[in-house]
Amino acid sequence: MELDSLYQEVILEHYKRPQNKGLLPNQTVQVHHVNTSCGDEITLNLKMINGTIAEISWDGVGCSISQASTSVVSELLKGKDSAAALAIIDTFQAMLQSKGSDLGDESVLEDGVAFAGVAKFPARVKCALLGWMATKDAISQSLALTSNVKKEQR
Amino acid sequence: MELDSLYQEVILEHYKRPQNKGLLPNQTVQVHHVNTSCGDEITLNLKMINGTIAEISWDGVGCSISQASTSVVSELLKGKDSAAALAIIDTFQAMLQSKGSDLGDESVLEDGVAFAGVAKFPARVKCALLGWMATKDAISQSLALTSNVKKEQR
Amino acid sequence: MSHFDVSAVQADFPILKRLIRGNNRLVYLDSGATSQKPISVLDAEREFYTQHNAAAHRGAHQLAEEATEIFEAARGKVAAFIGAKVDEVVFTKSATESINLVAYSFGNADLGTKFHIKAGDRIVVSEMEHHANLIPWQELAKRTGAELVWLSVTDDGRLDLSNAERIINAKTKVVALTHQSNVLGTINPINEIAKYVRNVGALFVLDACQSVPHYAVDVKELDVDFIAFSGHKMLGPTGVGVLWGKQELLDEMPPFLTGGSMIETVTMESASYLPAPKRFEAGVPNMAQAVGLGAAVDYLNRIGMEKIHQHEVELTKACIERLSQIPQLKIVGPTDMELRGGVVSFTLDGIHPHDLGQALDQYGIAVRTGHHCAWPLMKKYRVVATTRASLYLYNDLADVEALVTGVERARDYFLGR
Amino acid sequence: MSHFDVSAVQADFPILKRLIRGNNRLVYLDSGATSQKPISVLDAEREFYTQHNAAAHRGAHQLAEEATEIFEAARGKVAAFIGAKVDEVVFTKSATESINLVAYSFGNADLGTKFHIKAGDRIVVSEMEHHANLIPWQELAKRTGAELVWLSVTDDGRLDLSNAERIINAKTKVVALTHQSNVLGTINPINEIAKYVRNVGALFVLDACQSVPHYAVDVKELDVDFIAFSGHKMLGPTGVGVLWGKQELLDEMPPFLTGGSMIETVTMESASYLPAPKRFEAGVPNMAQAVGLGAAVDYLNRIGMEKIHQHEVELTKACIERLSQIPQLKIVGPTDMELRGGVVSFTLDGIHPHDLGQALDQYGIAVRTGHHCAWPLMKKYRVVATTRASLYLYNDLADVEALVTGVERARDYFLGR
Ligand SMILES: Cc1ncc(COP(=O)(O)O)c(C=O)c1O
Ligand SMILES: Cc1ncc(COP(=O)(O)O)c(C=O)c1O
Repeated sequence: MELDSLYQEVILEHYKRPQNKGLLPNQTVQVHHVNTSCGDEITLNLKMINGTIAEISWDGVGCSISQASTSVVSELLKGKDSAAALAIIDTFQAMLQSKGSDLGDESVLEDGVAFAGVAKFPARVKCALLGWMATKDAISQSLALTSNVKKEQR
Repeated sequence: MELDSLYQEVILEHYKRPQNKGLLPNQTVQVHHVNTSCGDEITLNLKMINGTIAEISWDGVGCSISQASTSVVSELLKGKDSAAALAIIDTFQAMLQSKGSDLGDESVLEDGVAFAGVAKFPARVKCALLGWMATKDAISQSLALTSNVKKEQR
Repeated sequence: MSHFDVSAVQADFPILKRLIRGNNRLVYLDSGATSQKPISVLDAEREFYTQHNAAAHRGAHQLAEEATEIFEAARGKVAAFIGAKVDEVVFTKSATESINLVAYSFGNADLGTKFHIKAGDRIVVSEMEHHANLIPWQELAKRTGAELVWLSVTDDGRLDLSNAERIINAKTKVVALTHQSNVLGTINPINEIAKYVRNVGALFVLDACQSVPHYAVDVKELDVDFIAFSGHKMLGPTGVGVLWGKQELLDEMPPFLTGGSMIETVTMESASYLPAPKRFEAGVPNMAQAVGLGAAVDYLNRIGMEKIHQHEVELTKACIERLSQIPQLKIVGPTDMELRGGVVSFTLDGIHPHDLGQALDQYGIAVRTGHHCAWPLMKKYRVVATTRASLYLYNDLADVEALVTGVERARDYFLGR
Repeated sequence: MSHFDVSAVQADFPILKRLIRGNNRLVYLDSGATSQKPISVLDAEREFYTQHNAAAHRGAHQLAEEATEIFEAARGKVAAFIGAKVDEVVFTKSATESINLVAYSFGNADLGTKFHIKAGDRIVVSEMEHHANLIPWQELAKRTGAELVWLSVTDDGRLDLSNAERIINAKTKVVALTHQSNVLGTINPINEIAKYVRNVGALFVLDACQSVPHYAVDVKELDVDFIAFSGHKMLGPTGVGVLWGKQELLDEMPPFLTGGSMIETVTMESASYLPAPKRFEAGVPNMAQAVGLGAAVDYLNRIGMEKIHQHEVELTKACIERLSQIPQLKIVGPTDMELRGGVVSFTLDGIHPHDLGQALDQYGIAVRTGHHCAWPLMKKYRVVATTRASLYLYNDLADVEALVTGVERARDYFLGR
């Protein structure tokens, strides 16, 4: 049944027990993203140490897809450096925009491949991307911060 | 042929030899009317003496229908008092808006009945009415003038 | 439930034969967003295009004459439908344009005219407005320096009129309200509110998007100055809306869109404008859509607005009763049928509306989920979003049953695992 | 004359089989006002309504998904047709709305932004503008205190660029011009004029109503900032127009119509807006009409814009040659085919265009008579009105012959008696 192809067990697991939910202090960057078509909101704290993602914590309201996918990204990118993290996000985004032709590389996306089925439901793609786009935004902002600091030091 | 039912001989006669064309001085009221959908324009001078139409003269550019019908009204209403003139104008207007069911009363409208055929061409009704509506407007204005004068005299 | 033959009505709407997500019958419960169209509306548009298409009001040839006549006949039908004079009906592209038209026209009005809005003036809306009847007024307030103030909603989904006299005060120039909430289903007591509006001499703009399609609305009985509604929510084509306004107001208001067919004279420097409705219909109009809307009005009249309303009231009653039996379900909006239309919003504990809507879709049931373009109302009720079922003449009790069963199945799917 | 099979094209347009005023074949020479529609456009609209109708961008159910996809695919087709990026294509209700959108958006712009217009600024138009590209600028000038200035036309119907550098001066913020005159047929040298516009850093708005339907227009080649055109003049439905704008401009411009589906967040006090194109598409969009326009673009592409243009050039040439043989007839506009489209205006000594048009209609020939929404141009050429024949892909030499014969018959009818 198609509903199961969308709501994979892994997704419902993350939805019921979201990882890294609850904002942690001392973030490098905080971002707030909204899904303008449904009203779902997310606040995400990113902590970078020496160019590496030390911590992603988040809070917000949303559907199972957006909550679960934020949980997944917050786990997956921990310990990755910015470049690697951005590359993974791009891979995820490509999978979701493939309309179902790209099933995702589990060695890269891990639990993220569970969202491959979302690509067949265009109205839900934004849900699955909400946390990932917030993370991407946060990483970009932290990079901008670092380069500003560097510029000031020069 | 239907074209002849529109362009009656009488109409083409008036078009070629329009009556009262060329503005005469000493008017009681001057009005300027425009057919907004085609750009035809008419200026009309009305001279009232003791509540009676002494003179209608006019100038302007327009199609055969509007020129001929202005020629007709300028002849027809000469010597009539305001009330009678307005009643005749209403009769003419009713004929034109009848979509062809009202063929007009020749004893009232005289040459004006030649325009009965115009009623079947909705886009041309405005042409046939241009001079008549200008005359109606001029009569109303002259009545307003008179009643103002009367008020002032009281 | 025998106000009219619903299955005969259903047969007029080809889309209802579609199968959804495999092999499910389409249960269309999203007419509040847009309604489906009967064949007669599509045929009217096609006949216009294949027999009479030409630029109305712009040509003297036979097709142009016919196009003009058919287009104006559609205006006549719409006017009769709402009890208006024919020249009071302005065709726009949508209710959204209709409301913006009024707001921009007011913004264009010269100082000293009754439409002019300035700093110190007040514009009143409500917390239950659709964005289309909120943001244009926010923007007008911003442009003019006027103050935007609003009536609140009560916990049970009604307009709070306890402080209406303080809100609608002497400074108030415009009151813009919805006739029926597209989220709560609440029908507002317009005649009662009109008294406050008249007391202070303000202009009253009514968003009739959710009322005109569903029950008889007569502008002579409503004591308002303008009403706005959309064709696509009342069996008509997309791309056509209506603004009704009192003739003496429309004729005095400055134009909004300017261009061809709305002018009296034009020089390089300036232009003067025709009276309404032409003044507000610049350009070659949406003729086929207006004609389609005329056919939609014919269709609604053939069934009868009173019967349609009775039918919807009974369905809605059943819908609310049956849904209320689901323990985890909460209705957002009035639960009695007093001053209430056929829109039922609800939340389900532990299941986000997006997920619920997705599951329902899987069973063939089309509902709307989200903020319904009434975001401030969501915040007021402290919900992210709701699920909304909206009913129309082609729905029946089987549709209501399908919804209830669907909600239960979805609940078990998400909460049972 | 074998660029494509014209009779096969004619067979796609059911209205061409109509008989006029009794038993005359319809000779439709009024495509400049509105074009006829091929069956494929009508079928595309019908298929949308009977299979996929739902509110695009507003639902998660299957129909809403399909409606969104089909609507956005239509945007893609239009974008490809004019060489634009997909997000640069805004669906409006008409070219008139498109131009008003730009003028109002500029009027809404904050001081200090590049769109803000103020007293002392200059807006430049031309004497050959359609009212739709003149009055919105008059009104904007009036609202902002800016000065409206114009380029003249020469006696042979060309834009007079001899003083362009003085007219388009450093104060100039906007230049709004027509690509092709709807009266004269003149095609303006846009790239040449763009140099003047770029020199002073002004924004360039092009009215492409009479060009996009008739020959290949690529926005990357035209050095302009905005183009506006209407669907109904290019085989599409009524009720849909297009505004193209450079992405970086559209994304910075303030919105025009406000309401649903164009917002980012909304509170009672204020709203923030999505990027283009959504920013400019408030409300449930004219979905079926956009889809119909997509099908029209498919149709035009199937024939090929280059071939359509060649066909029209040959017909126009024949039309001008044959008409010029009538001694009483004067062409208003260029008589050579250099930078000239398929619109032929003329006057006939001693016969008013209304009378001529009426007679032609009696013979089944549909032409436009009047000021063609270009009243200042009429005054310039000291004519009350003209008769205009406008050609399109479904016209053929027989239509041109019918026109010429018709004009001669009409002349004899009025002048012979
Ligand atoms: C050159 C030109 N500009 C603008 C328009 C206005 O187009 P519409 O009436 O479709 O908005 C027209 C057609 O009427 C036109 O020919
Ligand atoms: C109450 C209400 N007002 C305004 C609108 C806007 O209508 P449209 O999008 O057709 O312009 C809607 C529908 O979306 C509505 O439900």
